[in-house]
Amino acid sequence: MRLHLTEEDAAFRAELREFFTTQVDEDIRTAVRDRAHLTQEQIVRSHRTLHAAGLAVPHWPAEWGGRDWSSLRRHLWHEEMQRACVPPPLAFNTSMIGPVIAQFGSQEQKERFLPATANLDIWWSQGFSEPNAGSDLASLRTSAVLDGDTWVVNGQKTWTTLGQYGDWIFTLVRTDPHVKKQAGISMLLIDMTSPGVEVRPIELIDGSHEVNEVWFTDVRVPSENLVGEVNSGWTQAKFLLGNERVGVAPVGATKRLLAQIKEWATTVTSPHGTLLDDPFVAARIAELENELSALELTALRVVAHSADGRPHPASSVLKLKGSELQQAVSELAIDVAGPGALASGADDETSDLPAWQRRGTPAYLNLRKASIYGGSNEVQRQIIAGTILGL
Amino acid sequence: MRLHLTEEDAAFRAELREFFTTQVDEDIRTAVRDRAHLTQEQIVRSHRTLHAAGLAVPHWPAEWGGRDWSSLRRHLWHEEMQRACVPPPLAFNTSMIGPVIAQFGSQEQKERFLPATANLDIWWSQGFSEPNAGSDLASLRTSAVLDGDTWVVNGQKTWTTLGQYGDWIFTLVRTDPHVKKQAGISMLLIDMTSPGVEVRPIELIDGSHEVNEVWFTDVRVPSENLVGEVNSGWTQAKFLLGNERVGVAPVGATKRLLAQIKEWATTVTSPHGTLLDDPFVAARIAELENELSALELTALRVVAHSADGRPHPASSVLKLKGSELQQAVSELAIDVAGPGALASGADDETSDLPAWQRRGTPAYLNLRKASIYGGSNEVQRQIIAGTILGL
Amino acid sequence: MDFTYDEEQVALREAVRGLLGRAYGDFENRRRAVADDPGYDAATWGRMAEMGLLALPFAEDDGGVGAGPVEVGVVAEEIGRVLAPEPYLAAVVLAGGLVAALGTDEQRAELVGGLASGELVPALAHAEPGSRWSAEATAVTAQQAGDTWTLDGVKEPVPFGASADVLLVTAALPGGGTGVFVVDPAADGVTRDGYRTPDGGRAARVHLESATGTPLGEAGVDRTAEVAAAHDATRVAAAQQAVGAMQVALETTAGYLKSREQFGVPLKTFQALTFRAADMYVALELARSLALWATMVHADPDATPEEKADAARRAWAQTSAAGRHVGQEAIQLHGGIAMTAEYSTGSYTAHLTALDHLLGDARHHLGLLALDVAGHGEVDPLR
Amino acid sequence: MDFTYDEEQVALREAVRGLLGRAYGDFENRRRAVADDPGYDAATWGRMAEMGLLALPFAEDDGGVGAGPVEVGVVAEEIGRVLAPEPYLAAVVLAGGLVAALGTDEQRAELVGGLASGELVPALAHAEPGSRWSAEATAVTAQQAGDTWTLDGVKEPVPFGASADVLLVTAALPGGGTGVFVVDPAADGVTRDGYRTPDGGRAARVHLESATGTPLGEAGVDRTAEVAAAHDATRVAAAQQAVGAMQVALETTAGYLKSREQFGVPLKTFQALTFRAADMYVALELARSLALWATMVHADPDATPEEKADAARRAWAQTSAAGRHVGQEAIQLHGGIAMTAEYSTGSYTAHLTALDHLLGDARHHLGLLALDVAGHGEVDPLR
Repeated sequence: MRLHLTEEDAAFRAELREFFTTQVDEDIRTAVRDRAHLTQEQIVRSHRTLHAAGLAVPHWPAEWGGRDWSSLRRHLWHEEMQRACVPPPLAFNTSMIGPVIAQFGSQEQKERFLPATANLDIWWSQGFSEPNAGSDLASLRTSAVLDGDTWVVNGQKTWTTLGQYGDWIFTLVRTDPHVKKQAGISMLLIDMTSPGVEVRPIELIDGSHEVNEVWFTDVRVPSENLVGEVNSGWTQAKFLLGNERVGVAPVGATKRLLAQIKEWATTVTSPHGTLLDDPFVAARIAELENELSALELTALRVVAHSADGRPHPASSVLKLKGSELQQAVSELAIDVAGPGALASGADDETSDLPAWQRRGTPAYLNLRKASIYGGSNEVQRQIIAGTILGL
Repeated sequence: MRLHLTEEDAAFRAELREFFTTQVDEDIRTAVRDRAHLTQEQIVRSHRTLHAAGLAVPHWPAEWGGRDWSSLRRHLWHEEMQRACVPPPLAFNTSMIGPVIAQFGSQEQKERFLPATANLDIWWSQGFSEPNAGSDLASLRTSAVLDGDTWVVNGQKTWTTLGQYGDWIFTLVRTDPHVKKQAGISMLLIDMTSPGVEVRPIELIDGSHEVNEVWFTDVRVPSENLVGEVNSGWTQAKFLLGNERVGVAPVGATKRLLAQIKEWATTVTSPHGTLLDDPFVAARIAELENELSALELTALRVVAHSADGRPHPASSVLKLKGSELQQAVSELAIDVAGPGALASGADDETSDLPAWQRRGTPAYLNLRKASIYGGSNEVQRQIIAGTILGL
Repeated sequence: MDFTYDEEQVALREAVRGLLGRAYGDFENRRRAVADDPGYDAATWGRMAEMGLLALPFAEDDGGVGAGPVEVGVVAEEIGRVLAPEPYLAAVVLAGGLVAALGTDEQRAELVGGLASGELVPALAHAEPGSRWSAEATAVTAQQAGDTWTLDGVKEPVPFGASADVLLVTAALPGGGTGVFVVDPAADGVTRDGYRTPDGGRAARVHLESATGTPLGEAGVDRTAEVAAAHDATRVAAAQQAVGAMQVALETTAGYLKSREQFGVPLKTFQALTFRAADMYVALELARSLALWATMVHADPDATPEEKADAARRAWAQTSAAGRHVGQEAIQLHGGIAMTAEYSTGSYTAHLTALDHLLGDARHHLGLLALDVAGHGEVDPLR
Repeated sequence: MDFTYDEEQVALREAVRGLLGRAYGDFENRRRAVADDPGYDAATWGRMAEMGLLALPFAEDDGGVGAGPVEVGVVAEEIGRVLAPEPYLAAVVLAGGLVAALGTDEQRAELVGGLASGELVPALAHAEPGSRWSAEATAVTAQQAGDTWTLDGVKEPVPFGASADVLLVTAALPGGGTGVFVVDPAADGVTRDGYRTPDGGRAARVHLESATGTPLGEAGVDRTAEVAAAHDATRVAAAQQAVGAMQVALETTAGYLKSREQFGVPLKTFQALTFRAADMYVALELARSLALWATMVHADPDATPEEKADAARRAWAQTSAAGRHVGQEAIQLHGGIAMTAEYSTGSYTAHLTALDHLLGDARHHLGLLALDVAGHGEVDPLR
């Protein structure tokens, strides 16, 4: 039992804090702090700043840019990034396909893709979900049929986040329709400029365009773009989905938002003084702060027990509680915003209301997704009940 | 749409209020107000006071003492009783077996039992639940085998509330083990002084003795004590269990307790003045008051739509929310009691703490049952999802 | 006490349901209507006028039909069921209610008459940046010079403020208190910037710089109480609107659980989901009871302003909390599909949230109710 | 930062688990132990003394073994797992902690030494009718005449106050502040009335009428801070005790869902139940994290009293709320069986509730935390 970081870890944290708060461009950090949408250019610029300093893919194999950090250091890295309003490196590249290629890819695939993936020269999109599958990923229908040396792909993917910026997409496709559903799946890398690939935007309830449908019509993909063995895709998918140990709960960003809400609350008058003096608002903040501390400490406990590379089953606790608290804090933000939360369509030119009030409701609505995607909270409860409690 | 009671209903209510607050003995009403346990004698005395005034079995057929009131009047009767701290007439007699005998019993059974039941000359107990059945009532195993003119009963019932005071017990017994489980059940009335009937106390977590096991060993019951046809018991059971429309949610008693808590809170000092000035306590009270109003009005809506004698499916809403609020208010009571809630084992002789503080925790623990018995809240959700939402 | 509608009210409900069902029964129509300014369908508004819906709460002498809160509630619930984007609450209940309460004979004839006929849509410009559901105006001030009143300051957000034909502007009076002024939006010194609200509605910033205003009713009188009363009436109608929206959000969710398959079985096989749908039903029915009760209190000629304010607060606090619960669960029980603008459910959630921002959320109103718990014993809704 | 126990701590845990498992692994033994006064098993208390558990937190010079909050937490968690009724929190952590903090050399030698050896059980008489988890004494007053101090007033509820061999009594000092006095329960003017607490524990009213008390440590000094600190240390140990109790309540519930059949299938077939068990697990693990963290803060030699108080409050607020949740759900998921005294689960719920009354419930502590939210930005538990 030890409360304090070691001197080395404390120094590591201080160094990261210094870097994130001084070396990442201010316009980017301001946009994150103000809950604005980042442009594609900002995401790329931020990512490359991190990568140039060796901070984009620390968890990759050292050969491809990894840093061989302890789980604790990766946790500190992730938390300090959020605390400093630095957008994390693009997860599709660094947390999803990169580690899969490093683990399962051929030497040619590694050399071709990993450096470009690490530096965001290739923007990867994810092609897993399908319209009628929901949480039942294995029931996917997009098919790939071998024609000589080429896979011919037909089908539809959905919920492809930021697919409008994608250069390549990693997909799960059915390569054998005659076996048990998990057994006939492969992972295929597809150049999104290929003929027959079409990206259609999905408008979300907050008016944003962040997810897409991706349609494949007779898309021809060279067989060298298949990752690992044919029909082994379920293994890679499980590896990819289970790979998230660090950062599964956005504790740092939620803590930061809660601290910002306190500042905002001091600018709103209430019968008690400012809104931060309102006992109900203060009590709700106190409760959320405590829950977030408990979550952060739980993340540290989980991190400490996942050194063997397998996700701790308690990761489900982090995802479940993390999304609940993220949503609760976003809800508090609109309650503090009050009538100003109606002005979601206004901008600095058309409104006298502060940006944080105007942006509250779209963010609140958008974050309803947090308990749905990446394994819904129902799936997480199923995992906890089944894996941990044996029910 | 009409907000007000009619003049007649308002007068009816005023009359009841007058009666309950002046004609029911003060020692009984004080015991209810102070959350003390009532003695058997007090329960009987109160019941007979009501019956003498025609207020114990108003919902029975007029021939047997009923009053032919509207559903609204029965609602008002029930609420005013609770408001005045008058214990309702013994439910086993008036709400359970009485209406069943009146509906299904032979003329002989009616004449023999109904007047004595209405006046609590017979104290009835309920023998439905069995140790391994839980909410699955139909899987009961207590058997009755016909031997000439006599049923021979063997088996065990449990959760028999106040069975220690019982003169007779109405039971569900299996009279045909060879048919589908609901089809082989009969309702049998058993004199508890019969040889082979044994009542064993069950201690509850609050230390109280209010429920019992009842064991039957070769108990001989005259066949004339069977209600209705042989193997028709499930019909009578459904009638009995569905019979509760009025009073399914103890709104009046919960409202009264909440009002008492406010008074108690003013006797406790807090940094804000009294505990009622504490904004968290006040907010919780405001929320509970509002929920209770919503529940009370919902009960009135349900009452108005159950004139055909069948329970409105929304009765499940009343049971579900009613028990939740009953429990929430009992929890508030211990929070207001504070350290004094530790003194559950003390009495006026051994403690300087007020009785309401000492009695809070046993009541809180005891009321955990409210969401379990009489159809658990899980059963109620099942009914709502199935019957109302079609799920 | 009686919660049932009479025959005329049932007929009204059927007529409104027919009209709005034709307009917005297909959710795509609603999406189209809110896509372009003014954020609603003028033709539907016209048909609502023809049916007399816009005239419902007003006196016959003013061009109204002399109905009351019950009938308004019937309309509001139907609006909620299809999320009809027309500014019924904002124009008829809130702005119209204030004109009816305060206007001179001439003003009532012009404004109520115009509103009832569908020719003139008024908006109440009351909220100010920094204000929080208060009935008072402070940042916008009124100055008097002879018979002329001029207004200065910023009103925001003003529901449907950019497209309104006439603005009612509240302002701090020189002698204290809050006055209400009729302002021509085309007048000098009035600048309007409109934008979308999170639910596809519209609001605006109204900038006033020495803008001329005509007092609504007698000049120079503090109208805080009437502004508060108009908001309370709006809360009651909004409660019924929210009940209509929750009802459909729940029906849609239950329908989805029945029809949608996952892991080879319908979603309704998963008890954890159906139980949560049952809890949504409980929340809805409790809110409905308080909403109907508050409507009856407001329809009661003997009810005092305090009783009406209390009823509005209670009904809205309950409905607002239920709206959060039902809105959030409706999305969660659907999953991703409900996050899309094309599917209706998310818009119900957005609308239920937006109503909170217009009228004050549950926590705000419970906080106010909490200040008063010592002032009574039991709460007795039965009169 | 490291949440793992070292080898010695693991060995301690195994030893304690062995001892308490033998004593109370069969729940009937626990029922028997709490049935009669003093409400616990003197033989088990003796074995705990022999194992050195009662000496853990005290300095070796005082007869202790010089361990700290981590080791105390290990013991507390094991006590919680079997609901061992021995007065470890009350006597060792609370009363013992106060003696260690304030006592003179002689007092520490006598009282800590006696406590550690199991020969002498102290109790802290601090709560007063009307007080609410305050660190100050007001109703009981101390008067000085020469070297003699006399105490007057009523202390209640005093945990294990009727059977304690020595009482530590807090009292308002003539010059202001709260003093702590050692009182012989057999002395003139001391009357004790013992009774059961809701979880089978014991408490008492202690009536003092010109009872003689010896100042603990230097006479006449305000000890409010030390009384508060002793309660904070107790909250941290209680948090781990509650974690142990919740762990077993959850395990028992999960076991019941697995084994119990209804409608022909195991209860675990009902997803609505298993999901609620999952939520219990989440509540437990979050509480565990804050409890362990607070233990580390209390074990940190550099931590300030303010930091320790804050950590205790945070850990206990979380654990208390989790205890309500887990305790209530444990009963509900079982059904009727858990309402009976014979079955263990209800007693876990009762104990978790009783701890609230001893140390202040979640709402109380969140209210205090709320007063301070403006004083910091983010809460950063990582040091």
